[in-house]
Amino acid sequence: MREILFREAIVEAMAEEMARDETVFLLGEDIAEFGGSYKTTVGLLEKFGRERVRNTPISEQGIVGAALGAALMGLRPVAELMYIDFSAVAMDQIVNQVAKVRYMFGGKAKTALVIRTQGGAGRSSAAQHAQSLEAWFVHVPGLKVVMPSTPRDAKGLLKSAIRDDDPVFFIEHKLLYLQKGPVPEEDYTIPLGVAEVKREGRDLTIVATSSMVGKSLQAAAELEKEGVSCEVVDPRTLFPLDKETILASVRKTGRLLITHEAVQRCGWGAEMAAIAAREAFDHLDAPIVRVCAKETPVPFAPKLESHVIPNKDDVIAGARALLETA
Amino acid sequence: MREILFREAIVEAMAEEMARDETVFLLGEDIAEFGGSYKTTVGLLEKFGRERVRNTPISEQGIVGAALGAALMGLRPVAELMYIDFSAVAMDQIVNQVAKVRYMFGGKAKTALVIRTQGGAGRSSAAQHAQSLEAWFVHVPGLKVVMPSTPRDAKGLLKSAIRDDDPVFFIEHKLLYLQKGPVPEEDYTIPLGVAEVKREGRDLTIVATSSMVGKSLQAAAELEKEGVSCEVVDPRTLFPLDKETILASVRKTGRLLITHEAVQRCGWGAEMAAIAAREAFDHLDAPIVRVCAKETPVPFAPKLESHVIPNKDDVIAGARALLETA
Amino acid sequence: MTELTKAKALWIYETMVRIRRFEERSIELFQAGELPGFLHAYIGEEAVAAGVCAHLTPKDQITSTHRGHGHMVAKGLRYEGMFAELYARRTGYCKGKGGSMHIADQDLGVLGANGIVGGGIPIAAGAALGIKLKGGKHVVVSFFGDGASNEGAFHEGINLASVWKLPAVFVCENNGFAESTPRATHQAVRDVADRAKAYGIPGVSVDGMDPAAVYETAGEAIARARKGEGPTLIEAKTMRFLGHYVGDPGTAYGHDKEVVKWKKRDPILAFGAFLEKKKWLAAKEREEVRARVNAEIERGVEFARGSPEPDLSDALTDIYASL
Amino acid sequence: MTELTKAKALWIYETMVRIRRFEERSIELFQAGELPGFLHAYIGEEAVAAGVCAHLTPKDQITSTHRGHGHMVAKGLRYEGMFAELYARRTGYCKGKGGSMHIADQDLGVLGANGIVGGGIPIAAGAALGIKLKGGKHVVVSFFGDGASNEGAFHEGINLASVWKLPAVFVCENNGFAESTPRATHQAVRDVADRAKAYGIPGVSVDGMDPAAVYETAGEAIARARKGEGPTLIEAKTMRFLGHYVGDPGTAYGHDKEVVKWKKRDPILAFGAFLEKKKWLAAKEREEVRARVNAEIERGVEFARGSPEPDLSDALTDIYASL
Ligand SMILES: Cc1ncc(C[n+]2csc(CCOP(=O)(O)OP(=O)(O)O)c2C)c(N)n1
Ligand SMILES: Cc1ncc(C[n+]2csc(CCOP(=O)(O)OP(=O)(O)O)c2C)c(N)n1
Ligand SMILES: [Mg+2]
Ligand SMILES: [Mg+2]
Repeated sequence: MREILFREAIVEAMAEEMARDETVFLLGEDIAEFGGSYKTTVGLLEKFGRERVRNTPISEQGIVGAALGAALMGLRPVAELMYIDFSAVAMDQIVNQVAKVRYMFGGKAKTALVIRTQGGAGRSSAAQHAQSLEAWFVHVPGLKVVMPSTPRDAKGLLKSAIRDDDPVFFIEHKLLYLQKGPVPEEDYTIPLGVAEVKREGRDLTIVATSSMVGKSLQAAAELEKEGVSCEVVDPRTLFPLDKETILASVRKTGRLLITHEAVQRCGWGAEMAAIAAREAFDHLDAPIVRVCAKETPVPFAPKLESHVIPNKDDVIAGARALLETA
Repeated sequence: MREILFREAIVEAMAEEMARDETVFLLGEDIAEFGGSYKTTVGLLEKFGRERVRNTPISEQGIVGAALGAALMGLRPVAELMYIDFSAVAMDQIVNQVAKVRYMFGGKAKTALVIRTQGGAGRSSAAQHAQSLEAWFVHVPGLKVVMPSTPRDAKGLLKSAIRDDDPVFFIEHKLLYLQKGPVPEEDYTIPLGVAEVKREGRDLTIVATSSMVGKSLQAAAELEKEGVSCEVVDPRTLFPLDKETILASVRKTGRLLITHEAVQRCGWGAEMAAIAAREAFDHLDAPIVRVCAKETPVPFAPKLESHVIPNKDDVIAGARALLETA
Repeated sequence: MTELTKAKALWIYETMVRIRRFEERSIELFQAGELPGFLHAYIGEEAVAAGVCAHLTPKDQITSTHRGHGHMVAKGLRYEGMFAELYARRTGYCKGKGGSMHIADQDLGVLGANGIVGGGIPIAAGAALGIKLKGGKHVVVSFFGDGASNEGAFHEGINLASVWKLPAVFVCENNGFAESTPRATHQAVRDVADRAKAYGIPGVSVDGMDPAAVYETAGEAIARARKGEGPTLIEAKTMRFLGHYVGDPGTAYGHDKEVVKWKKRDPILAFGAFLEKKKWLAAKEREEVRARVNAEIERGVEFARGSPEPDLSDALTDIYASL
Repeated sequence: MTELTKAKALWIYETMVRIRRFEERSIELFQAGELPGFLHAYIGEEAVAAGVCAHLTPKDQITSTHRGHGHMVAKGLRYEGMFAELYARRTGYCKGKGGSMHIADQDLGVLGANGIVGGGIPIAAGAALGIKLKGGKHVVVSFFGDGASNEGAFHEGINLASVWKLPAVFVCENNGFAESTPRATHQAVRDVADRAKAYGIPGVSVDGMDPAAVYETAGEAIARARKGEGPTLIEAKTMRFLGHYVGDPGTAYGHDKEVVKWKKRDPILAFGAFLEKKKWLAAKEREEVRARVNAEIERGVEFARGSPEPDLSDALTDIYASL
């Protein structure tokens, strides 16, 4: 299968959906000529024109509100928030408006929209450009939350998100954009709410999101050499969550390590741990381990940044600790 | 001991701290003549004047930003956000500015400020005036998060929060304002980061926050009649969290029920459950139970609202289920 | 110029009465303990909703506020569904899940009241964008208060509408207060309409107690929007005759004094007199309007009272379109 | 009127050179791979920072932006600490935890660069409030871009400063672009200064390539603020000579064409010529300035290079004052 970059997969997904459905359009900062800060809209202005690829003022509340208004009129906007950190500026529109109008209006509201954004650390972008805030959005009924880890997943999930009738908060990781991977040439989608076992294993289950999937696979490969067999499960969508796939793995291995780039406290891993501790209680042979960012704003210094963000070795260390406990 | 209303305790805390320290001042919407939407600043304009009790325009970003700027100049602002739901409007200032400046600036920043707000359901205020969003703020390194459940705690904790050199997000529950309770007349504070066992018991531990503390105590009283002895622990501050007190209780009882008014998924209870499942793994005799709001925006209809918000009976049911599992 | 025909004038008059009576009855019901939650009454400001909405078709859209009943009535929502919503009944516009602050009906072009001050403004811009992208000729009117004009959402929403020349009209109902905060202490600008200058769009102040003036001003702005010439900011100077919410006496912050002079300009009385002078509506006919509206009101209340409460299972529907 | 004395003029000139050289050197170091993260160069806009900060004492405060190095240099921050910060060293102004977008030093009145566009504006209002409440005579200057003036934070922050008559000056560095987005497509207003009308405060446009003009305009605004007469919005029309960030050629969105004519008005060259004509600074003395600055630059770079990296344990300090 041909291999393309993650960011190219994102572009393709939008291009295909825009070609397929003329109600799909894009809005965001610097997505037109510039092709987006991380080149995720390159070429779309040329293909679809200025009406459907709309540069906005720097107005995140405006962007999300406009997406919602247009959705209510029957369009399918895909809004880009340049960094997930800036979602804080638009939080009212995302949480109090987008997520709730369907319910508040008694079901009579069209809210088919996607908010695409980009998060995560690893580029020395410091505390306001490197957060992982997915837990906030999972905590909000009315939103769906997607975090793809491969080009193939990114494309298939984004296409599903655009076709979905609910608001989808779609989080891409800045370090993944330049990762290459196989992506089918033919039209395909990946349904929201379906996890994928990225690697099968027997001894422990690693549930990893976004950038931590790749690091976990590397960790699993190293652990394999020591005779440890890890199963790596990528939920892909944090809500709706495919609990069955994840819990089946946990029941099989009896040990669970959860890893994400967000800080540990009140991160999504807490929810995952709480679910597993409850629903696989009798199958757990050891306490659940979480491998997450240290509890600090993200520092600028690369040395400190890579210290606070979990890496392959942290996953390996976590796995070893998990295997050592009775 | 004399008894006063929760909201009076709040007023007293601010009045005393303002008298004690002239750098303390208040800002927020309708806090002056009006005395605040929930009457938590009544009489303070008269006592301290318009410079120190400042009505603001409806500008939540402005309010929090102004509090931060003033704090940087060495003042101790207490900003009020009328509803926690409106913190979404100010989220950037709270999370990207207030919480992070100390760290981003390498420690050289004065950020002694309090953001007081009011949350929770129970008054048919519908989806945008009834949320419980504490988990968002606990997820943000740099913030401290307080949720008092009694007039005495409210006063003592608010005084500590105002004296604290870090930004404190202080969440009051709208239904608690009219609850009466004993409050010492003499000057006292309650330190942040210290949980309180509100009721001792042997069979199970209920960790409850804010409005759920009272409901849990009622549940415990009823369960007592059935011969079930519940220990009710109120963390009071969600960050810093007094894990020791909570875990000591869990290790003693072997069973843990966590209850809060926020929706379950990615709520603070997830973190609590993950901590307990890890740090008291060998002491847990049954899977942890969470009794939380159903996963929906808060409905307007009183019948539906009281259905989705956990009540005493839900706590009792949860406790029974917890006791029935092996 | 938009001429006020007799038919329109009568529609406006009756609409104002319909709003007033809806509010008066709601307040009674609320005070009798029949309605949960809280209410923000529109009484005194009727000329704005009626004067603006007189130009709108069901396909034109509005966004509204916490003080939204007037807009809803003027936009054609029915008493039955509105009362049912206030009663938290299943037959309400939002099945009892939204309540006073969230009434909405997309079929009639109401994109929702809103509990977040200023929250509807960017949504209105977006709806106008949606209309533009679909090639429609409809417009979006966004109502909001003087207090709301200090929110960032106001700034971002109107700026967006202005750079994209969207078919939107922004109507600031300047009643001089944001809850208890008098306008002079929450903004230093002379007229809210001056804020239009920040977006390079027309800004007009109009007497919000005079429905004919509102009708004319709104007509021009809406015509501009329909022609693709972009948004307008209208400031209607008006006054709520009651406190911020039902139960607020307005005494703590000088509203009680301020309102006295405004009440002398009650839009329903004044416009009634105007219509009488024009010989478009005699005193007797005014009584007929009132009687007709009252009957309708009672039908609405009865409908609501007789409607079922939601089922518990309704609490968990309408969160997602599909899962 | 604020007269530009020789001493001030020379200070402004040298400050502009100091900014320019800092940026040029940083870019070299960045392109050589010595600096992590990313950089937004201030080159071309020096007249604004220098002309404004010429009026400020260390106790006066500023808030700055992602494009903040110029403001820092003008406000008196030292090369050592600035380079050390860009190098992510422990001796940097933020101990290497902040980087280019978060340089701050409260001792010198810098409340921080800011990675959030518009984020500093409400903070500036708050700092001005703090000064006012403490009875000080200092002022706060908030720098931000044309793009930032579309953020809600701009609206809320300035409105607050205006109703409270705070000692603040808001300086919009209008360089005609927000990243790749030309001003005409992100705002329809003619001059950003017109936005002052929304707050009932003075708004002034000034030639941001002319430090003398900036100095004069800023002087009046700052004097007003010090006298307790409230805030002013200044718009300085200027241009960044380079792309949005170091590495952006600016070709995709017409910046490359636009910049050509602006470069002819290079503020350092033009002001140098002006000073020469005034006989305040001969060509030879300009070279001396340059040499002095270069030497200082190299000391700064050497200091940074020789400074230790942070310890891993530093990652977890400075989050809280106490726990
Ligand atoms: C974001 C937000 N902040 C504050 C409030 C609380 N609040 C509700 S109505 C109101 C006053 C609104 O004033 P204005 O916009 O002038 O409308 P009016 O009530 O006068 O019609 C306030 C502060 C809110 N609902 N939303
Ligand atoms: C809230 C927020 N939105 C978007 C960005 C991304 N961003 C950084 S700089 C910039 C352009 C800023 O334009 P302007 O304010 O004119 O300043 P300039 O770069 O021209 O100096 C943008 C969009 C950001 N940092 N913060
Ligand atoms: Mg008002
Ligand atoms: Mg710019």
